[in-house]
Amino acid sequence: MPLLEVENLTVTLATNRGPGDAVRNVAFALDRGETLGLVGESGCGKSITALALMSLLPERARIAGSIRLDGRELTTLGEDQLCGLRGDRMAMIFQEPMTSLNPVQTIGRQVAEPLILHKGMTRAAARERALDLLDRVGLPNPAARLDQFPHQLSGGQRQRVMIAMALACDPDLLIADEPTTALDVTIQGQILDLILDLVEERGMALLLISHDLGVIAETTQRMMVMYGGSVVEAGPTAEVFARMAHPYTRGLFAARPKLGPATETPLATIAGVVPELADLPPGCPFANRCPLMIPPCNDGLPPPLPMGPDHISRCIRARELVASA
Amino acid sequence: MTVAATPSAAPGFAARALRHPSFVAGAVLTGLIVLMALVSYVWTPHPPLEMTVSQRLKPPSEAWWLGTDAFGRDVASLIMAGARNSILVGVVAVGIGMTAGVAFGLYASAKRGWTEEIVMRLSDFVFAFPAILSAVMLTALAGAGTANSIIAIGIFNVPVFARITRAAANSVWAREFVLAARAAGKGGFRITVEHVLPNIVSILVVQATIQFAIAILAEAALSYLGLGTRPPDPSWGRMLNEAQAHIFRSPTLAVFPGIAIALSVLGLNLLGDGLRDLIDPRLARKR
Amino acid sequence: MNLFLLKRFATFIATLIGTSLVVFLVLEVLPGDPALVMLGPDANEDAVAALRDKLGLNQPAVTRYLEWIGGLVTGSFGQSYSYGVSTGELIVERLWVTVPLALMAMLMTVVIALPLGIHAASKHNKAGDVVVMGVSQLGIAIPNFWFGILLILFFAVQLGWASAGGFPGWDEGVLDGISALFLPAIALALVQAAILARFTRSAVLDVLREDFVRTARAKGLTRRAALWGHAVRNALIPVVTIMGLQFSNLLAGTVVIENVFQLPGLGRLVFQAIANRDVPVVRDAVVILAAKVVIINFVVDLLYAWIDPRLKAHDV
Amino acid sequence: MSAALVEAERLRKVYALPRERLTAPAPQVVAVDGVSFTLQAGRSLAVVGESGSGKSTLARLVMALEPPTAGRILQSGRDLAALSPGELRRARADFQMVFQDPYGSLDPRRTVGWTIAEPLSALTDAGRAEQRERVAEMLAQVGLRAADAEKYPHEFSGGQRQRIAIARALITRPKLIVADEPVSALDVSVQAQVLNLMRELEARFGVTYLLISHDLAVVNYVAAEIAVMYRGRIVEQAPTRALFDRPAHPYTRALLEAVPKPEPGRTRRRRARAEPAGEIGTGCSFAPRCPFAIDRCRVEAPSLRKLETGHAAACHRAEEVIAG
Repeated sequence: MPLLEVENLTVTLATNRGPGDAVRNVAFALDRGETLGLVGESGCGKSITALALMSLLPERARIAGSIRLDGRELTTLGEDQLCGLRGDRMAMIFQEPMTSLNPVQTIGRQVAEPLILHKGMTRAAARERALDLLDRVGLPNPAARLDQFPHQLSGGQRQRVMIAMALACDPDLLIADEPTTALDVTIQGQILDLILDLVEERGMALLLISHDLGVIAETTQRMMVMYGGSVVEAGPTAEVFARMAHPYTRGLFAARPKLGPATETPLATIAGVVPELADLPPGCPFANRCPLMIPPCNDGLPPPLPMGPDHISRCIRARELVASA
Repeated sequence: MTVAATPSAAPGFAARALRHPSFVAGAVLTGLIVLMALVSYVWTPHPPLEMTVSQRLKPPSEAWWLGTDAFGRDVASLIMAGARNSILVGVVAVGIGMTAGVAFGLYASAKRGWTEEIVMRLSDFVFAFPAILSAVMLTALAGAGTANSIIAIGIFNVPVFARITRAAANSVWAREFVLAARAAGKGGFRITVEHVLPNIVSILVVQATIQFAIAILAEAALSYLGLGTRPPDPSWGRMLNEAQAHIFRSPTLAVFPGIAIALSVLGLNLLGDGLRDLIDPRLARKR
Repeated sequence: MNLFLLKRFATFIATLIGTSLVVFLVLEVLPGDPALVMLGPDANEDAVAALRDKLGLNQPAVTRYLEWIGGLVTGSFGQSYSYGVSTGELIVERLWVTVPLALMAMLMTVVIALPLGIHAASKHNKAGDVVVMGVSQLGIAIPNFWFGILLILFFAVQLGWASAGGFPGWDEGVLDGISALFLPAIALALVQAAILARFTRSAVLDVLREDFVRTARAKGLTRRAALWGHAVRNALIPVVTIMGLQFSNLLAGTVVIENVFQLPGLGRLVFQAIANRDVPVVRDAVVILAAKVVIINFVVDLLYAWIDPRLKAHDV
Repeated sequence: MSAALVEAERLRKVYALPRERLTAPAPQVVAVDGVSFTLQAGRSLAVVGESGSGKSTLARLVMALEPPTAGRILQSGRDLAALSPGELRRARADFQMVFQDPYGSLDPRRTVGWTIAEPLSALTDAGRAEQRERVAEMLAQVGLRAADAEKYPHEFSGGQRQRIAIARALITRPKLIVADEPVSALDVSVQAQVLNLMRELEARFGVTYLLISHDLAVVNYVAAEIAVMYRGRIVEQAPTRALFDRPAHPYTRALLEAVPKPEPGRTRRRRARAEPAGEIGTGCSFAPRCPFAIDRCRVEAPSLRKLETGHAAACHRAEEVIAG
């Protein structure tokens, strides 16, 4: 039995233009020691998926489908039991280390908090352990940092603190939502390395969310591409990059300028703009921007087509696409 | 190809306004008070200043809707006429405070540095001084009367508007479109008029309704102390003062003017809150 | 002592000096000759001139200002024209009414408003929130002096439980004193509590939307624990500022409320002294009232630095 | 030979921070520290660096939005600081700016037409009709419709707003456009549209860019020449190809290596590094993080020196770095 099993997850949000499905029929499984990447542009539903897994959705959101952690159904679990799981069995790292830390509490206290809460440690013992954790995440001079406040740290250092906090109770599942987007590129590498080392060391499962195909390519074993609330393509990372089987994945890949020798040809673009949640078409969410669109695309959300071992695409023309390339 | 992210401003505003409960309640209440003041110029149940000596301290009846005061004047008529006084004081005092305060605030925000420091320390100073106390001193100095209480309340309003204007203007000055205007070659004055002011007007309107309510309360307090509107001009605050002397004989006298004050203030506050919601600041900085 | 507080302390001293100057100048141009007021309109000119000389009124304004300030600092106050006693004595006696009144009102305000505001925020848009918001909206609209009159009407006139005003003095027993100040304190506290409750609610709501509250929830804290453990202290930073302003408002409000309840407090003293053209009393009392206000603002800054570590960082 | 479009000579910009101690002078931040460069017309220059490297300050200095603490900027041979306010205002028609945040850089209370016409109305005495005509023309150039002039910014998506901002910068037909992170707030698919547009306009109007970015790939696509900034200084400057092929500064190398590349089967070389905590003394500010650092680097700050034609680096061991 996999550690995390998500089936038919649908999240409906109230937007100012009526209800919209931010997440639509998402299904995946994730095991201990595995790294899964979730890639997509802003508004595609990747962060909402993460919050749904943590049961931290905004109050008005409605959720359907099933999320099982170690066989335990989370969507029907009471708030008290969820609180027992959050921070203990599953933990999360957020994008903005600046605003995600409490400005008026010391670093030590914030890192020790989950230990006191879930492990029943005394303040002194938790502080001891927090020191170890800060040392492990490579924070320079950790003993002095315990009594400092977030504003006294740099962005990269704050993100290390966030990681220490998330790892305090040795969770089974770590969700990292754009953990390096707010950081400089040279710091980004260090933080990703740190996360990967820790995942390996502790045998956690990692769900890494990013808008950057490069980050996903270099850090994950499997990946999912999200667009308009649906997973449009999923599979082993190497396999997906080798045979991109969805026009959106291809568009995303082609639109990004490359580091190699500059070309005179313009970048490939995806026409149009991302539709708003409330305006998503009934069929394939990408249909109105897709160069391969044919009338049946609008008939309903395309089913996942198997493209290779463990590789699926929700495009009815996926086979043609792969064959033509 | 254009995606309409939100419905365009003008028609959407009216529709949303009509559905906003506190805006509607506030607008209706305020409207009624203003209407009452306007009607009092042409009609009141009795002439407001007419004293019917035989009818002193009567309880509410068909002839005297809200009863009569110690001089035998009709309370209902006095309350109607008193609305004029409250509105006058509110409008002029807030007008003075807003004009001067907004000018100071915009100037401080555009100049920054020492100018800003001086303007703000001065406003801190006026602010630190208890408002009612300065009003009491000013009216004592220049004598009781409507004009002087307006000036006293108006002066208290200056730092309020100066502060809020400066804070709002500073946040506009920090936006990139101001930098863009500077890059386009515009100077401080044009940027203030063309970019800063339009972007803070809504905040100022909301604050003005709230200050209006505070001005009505302040005028009532001054008149209650005998420092505001002088007799015989009807004033809600002074009616309460006079009522207190006869509280054992005619308790209802102390009730109605207070209700009039409370309803006007309530109406304006609801209106202000409603406006604030409707002009949702989150829309402006939506990302 | 850090730089932030040092700066604040400088502002504090400057405000005090400024206030004393303004008070002095305002009273300088106040019409009416104090000597004439004291001796009555029928006094002969020689007597008036002699009194003016005795009161030091013939000296230049700068000298009189400096003498006045010097006296305040060294504790030698002037003589009241109308009461014939030292203004210091008079003011201290009156402070024993005003300060307990303001403190009681502030205590009530905080005790009522903070829990209500936090409760409303935690029940955002639910019944509890709507009730608190509705009641507080009404509370803000009611003038405090009218509320005082209504309290008298109800408790003194209808029920006969309390007197319609007046103050027995602390010599009659602390309980009697407190009970005489109880209704006035409620009248003062109502509006301020309504304002503070609303402000607290929106401050807490703002903080609840912050990322670090989500972090706390992701750690496994319950909604309640995240509210009390992480949101409230952050929300207190703006709330404390407002509380400082409110205490100033309360002190100022005593001028009106002491008149409603016929309390022999500082506010009423100032009010009567203005009417009597009793210049030494007015200026000393006003400066002391204003000093209290600026002292409170200074205390708020101290609290601020204590709550917000970002201000503590810079030591001198 | 005509003067270069922009010549920056030993630019320095120092900001004073709030005082922390009464007894000590106010602390300072040196945002830009002795930067010199030349920008020739037709050869767009990119300035690359991480947050806090001083690249945005440099953009504002070039735009004369802030005066430099020391040094000077010549535009087409004119010293901007020496111009009178009126002359500077007229000169601004030649250099315009595009900002990072397409939500923040457009006034929400002004129509798109008004916003695009702003430089015209501020700098020229073009009449209403002429302004309207030019606005319509600009809208067409950036791929929007003339009717869009009547709309407000909130009716557009992020990419469209950035097109509007570009139209505003282009309307005075400037020779230079300073673009400060023009695509970093946009999604990848929209980034490509804006970058293509920028390249098209370069060819069509002969405009030259000074592009500020943290993203090497973006820079690679637009600029002919790249300057790498680190802690307020230019540490390397070279034609784009040379910089990517033969990076001569260890920091440039670190940047290039750190960019995650979307290639199948690539996995990270994992090096668990701790956050550098070293203090910078008199030496090279990159020394504490530098794998090439030798004792000399810690005491003597290297100056920018020429390595080959058009290629300069501020590193004592540049030759060894190029060699690999």
